[in-house]
Amino acid sequence: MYLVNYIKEVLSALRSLLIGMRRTLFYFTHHKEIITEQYPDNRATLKLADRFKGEVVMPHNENNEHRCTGCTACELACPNGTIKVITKFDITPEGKKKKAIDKLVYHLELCTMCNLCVYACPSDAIKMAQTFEHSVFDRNQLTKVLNFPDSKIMDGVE
Amino acid sequence: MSNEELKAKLSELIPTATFEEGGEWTTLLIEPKALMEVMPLMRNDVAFNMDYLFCLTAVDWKTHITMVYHLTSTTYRHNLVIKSKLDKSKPEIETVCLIWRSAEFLEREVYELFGVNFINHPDLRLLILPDGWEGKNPLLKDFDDPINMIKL
Amino acid sequence: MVEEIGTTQDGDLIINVGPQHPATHGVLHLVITLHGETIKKVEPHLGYIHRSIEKMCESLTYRQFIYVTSRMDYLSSHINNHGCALLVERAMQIEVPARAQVIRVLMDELTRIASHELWWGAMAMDLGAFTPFFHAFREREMINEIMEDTCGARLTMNYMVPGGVQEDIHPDFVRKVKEFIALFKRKVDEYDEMVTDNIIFRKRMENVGVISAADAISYGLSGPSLRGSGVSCDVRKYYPYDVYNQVQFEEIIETGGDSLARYMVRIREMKQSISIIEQLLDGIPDGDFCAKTKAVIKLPKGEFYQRVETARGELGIYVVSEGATTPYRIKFRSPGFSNLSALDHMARGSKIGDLVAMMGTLDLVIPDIDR
Amino acid sequence: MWSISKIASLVHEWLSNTFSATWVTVFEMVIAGVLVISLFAVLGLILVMMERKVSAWIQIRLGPNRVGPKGMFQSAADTVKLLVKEGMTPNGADKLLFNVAPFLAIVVSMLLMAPLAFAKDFTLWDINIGVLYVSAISSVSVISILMAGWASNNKYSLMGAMRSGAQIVSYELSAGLSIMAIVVLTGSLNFNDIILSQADGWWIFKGHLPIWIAFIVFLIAVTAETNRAPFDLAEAESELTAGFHTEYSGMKFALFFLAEYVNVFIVCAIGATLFLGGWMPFHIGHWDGFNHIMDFIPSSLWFFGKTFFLIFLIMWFRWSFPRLRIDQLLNLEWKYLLPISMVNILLVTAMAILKWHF
Repeated sequence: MYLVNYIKEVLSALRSLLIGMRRTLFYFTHHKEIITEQYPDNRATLKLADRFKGEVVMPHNENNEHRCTGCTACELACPNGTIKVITKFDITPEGKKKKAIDKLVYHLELCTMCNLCVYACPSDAIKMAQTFEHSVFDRNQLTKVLNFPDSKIMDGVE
Repeated sequence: MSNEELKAKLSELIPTATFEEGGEWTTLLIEPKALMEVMPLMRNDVAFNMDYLFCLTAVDWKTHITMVYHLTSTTYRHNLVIKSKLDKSKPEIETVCLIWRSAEFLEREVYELFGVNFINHPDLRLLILPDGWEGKNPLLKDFDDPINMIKL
Repeated sequence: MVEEIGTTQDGDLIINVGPQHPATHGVLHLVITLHGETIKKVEPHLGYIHRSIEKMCESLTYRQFIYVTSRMDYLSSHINNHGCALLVERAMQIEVPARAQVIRVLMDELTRIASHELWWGAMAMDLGAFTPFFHAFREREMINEIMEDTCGARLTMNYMVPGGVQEDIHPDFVRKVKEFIALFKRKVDEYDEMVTDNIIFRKRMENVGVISAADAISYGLSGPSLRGSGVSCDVRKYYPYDVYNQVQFEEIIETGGDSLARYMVRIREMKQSISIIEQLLDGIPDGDFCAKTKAVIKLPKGEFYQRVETARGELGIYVVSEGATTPYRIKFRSPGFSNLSALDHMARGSKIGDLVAMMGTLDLVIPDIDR
Repeated sequence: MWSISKIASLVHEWLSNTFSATWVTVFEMVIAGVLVISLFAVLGLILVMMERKVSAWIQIRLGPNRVGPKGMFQSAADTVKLLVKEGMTPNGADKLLFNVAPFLAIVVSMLLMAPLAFAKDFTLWDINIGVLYVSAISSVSVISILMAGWASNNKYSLMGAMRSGAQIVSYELSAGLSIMAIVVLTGSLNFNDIILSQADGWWIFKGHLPIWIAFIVFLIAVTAETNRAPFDLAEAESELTAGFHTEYSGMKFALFFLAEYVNVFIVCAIGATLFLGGWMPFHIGHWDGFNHIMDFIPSSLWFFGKTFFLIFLIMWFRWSFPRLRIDQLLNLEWKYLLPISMVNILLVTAMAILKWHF
């Protein structure tokens, strides 16, 4: 009886190994199952998810206008001090002083892409861009000014 | 047992028991000296059977340090919070790691982050902080991190 | 304790496993005392990735501190975020819209599958089988893409906010999840063929790292590790949150207490998660995905404790509030920390190869242990 | 038709006509040495490439595909990288043993190449005790591993070396016994005699079940002897980081690596010779017409084809199975393989005496 059990044990062990080998042979012979993405080569066809959080950008329209009012909601929402809003006072045509942004400084090196600034923005002035290749040779290049030079606030955004 | 039943049973067993109101679970306040009377009772009494210590921590209240023990029972599923106020200048309390083994690591963590000394702990050494750490215990309120990037 | 490394007087070897070691998957540092091949003692040394999240959270507002928790147990970041959001909602008595609740549970379960998927591959790799790792990543990649579509991130989502979720689900979400489920159901049998039924694997797992139910409770194990010892402890069953009380699922319990039992719990849990997703997927209610909340959240004075079932076990969030915008003290009861404390008890007397199996089935994630 | 043996005899003829007998011997030895070394290098490159491609396809990956056409020169690029890397000797290491160990490993695998029959009438050293020689020399390789492990002054290395010692010494037994099965059937220890005895069919077809059992035991045992997964306990990267070669770097590491692959080639060549007829083409009994067609395929192709098939089998094992634990490894040998092959050799002997085989 011991011998029978012994042989049974050996055979069932061999069987389990062969089942595993059959599965790996299947993948060895079926190259269609390969899922490798050849990243730098497929840059042209690479499509990132449209909500992918790559970096914070401020969209401008063709007249070089943005929607940022300088309310600093993003700066307050940010957990890492990534965003610094530097405000100035514009003189409106009616002669009134109006708060506007001078610079919206964004430290990409501190950013954790948590989306809280975009979530907090009341005027949809900033959004997440789908870029992800952020490596540069100088760390200073990671500190960005989000509003373009000489840009203005869009009409009708309060 | 519901919170009320727990409370009734507790005040029956421990006449000196005081309770803290407002929390979602029964919160029992005890003296550090009474810890070793209450804790084995909680663990071994058939009615309580608090066999699962799921959270052990401390809170620095500047004037004193409060130890907080969260207990539950895997048979009755009732929860109990036990608190004990320690002296800020010399925080000391008996260990509970002979009752619940999970306390061994949790107490080591509290020891290094708050400086609470656990009497009779079998292996009270630094767990997270690097060997030879000198200076304040990091989770105390007067600990100031010289390079805190996120403090605005 | 580098000075102690060497040989003891009995001729036992003391060796470092980690912080740089192929089996620790991170910066876990174990100092083990070996008598030949037999383990006499395992001593964890932690803190290599300690960021003091608890201290950091004391200076972050109740909206901000959620993102940090993604970095604790990075494999179940949704569930960590969910726990924080639940705590704030309960303290503030915010009513969460039904749609948000369903979305959150869907995300939780997808995260759980993705986490178990990674665990399965990494554990098989620890035991010397490399192939399962890549096969597991194929399925995990699909989940990651689903997450990327909806949350915009693959690992540290920060998708749940107090009151609901940040954005509505992506229009493709339901279709992609259905595709994933169809593929997963086909592939999960291959897992059994390659690993579970393999005789070598069975022999490596059976009666290895046995921990009795009483010891497991005493050591504060939770999640699949505790359920592998035959103790029912699923937070989703006992303290249901969001829509968990409206779905039918089985709490997986195995009574072996050994590595194989813990392994089987996780494998079967993946199938349960699939069933939860299937129940919810077709009936995602319409409506808001986030409740209206105040811009500045101030928790009332008091203490709050919220637990959620992460892929590794019970995550507890203990907040002491003084009525300010930031917590006065916050404590994360992480499942990995308690699970690790039982490792010494389990490992004594077993072979060094078994240590790998035990670490694998406890599913240690080092940032979760260190916080 | 050109065959390797023809080229060899042409070279020999030319040398004998040009130089005196002593110089002919010297030149021939030098040529043989250079050929073995270059075969080594080429084998190393091909096998590493093959392993990477096999593993990649099993693991639903593409594998190396950057250097050269379809990544063919990847292993050559790796070799260049390893050559220019610094070879460090750790503090506290036994410098002599540490530096000698990789060379010993490579010398052992070179020696093993001598009695192999690569093609018809083409053997470096046709000795009448070829099988015995191979079993004797192959056990020397454990010494290089023990040396490396001990001299590294590293506990992981030491444990890896000790494991490897226990493992190779044990598995030598069942490998030897399964080789004995063939020796019993042919009555010769000479590789060429063994191959010639398979002219009417390979032993795996002629020998019924006992030879199949011997073949399977042989495969398992040599996988263990060459420290390949699932028996790679000597390096077991999840337990011992890299086992006995933890401290090695640069070319000294590369030599261990090369020796591993060449050893795999050699044991597969021996397996192919013993069980699959070596360079002998696929012959079926007395079907002379069929056998004649088969003879048109060069004998060296047959040899390398069979050897690479066995190498693929061993690679296939590696990428399919988890690793055993040390006590299970020894259990497998002493409780399963050894008794089975002992009973098996009795069966084979009975078969040989009663002439039951074809």
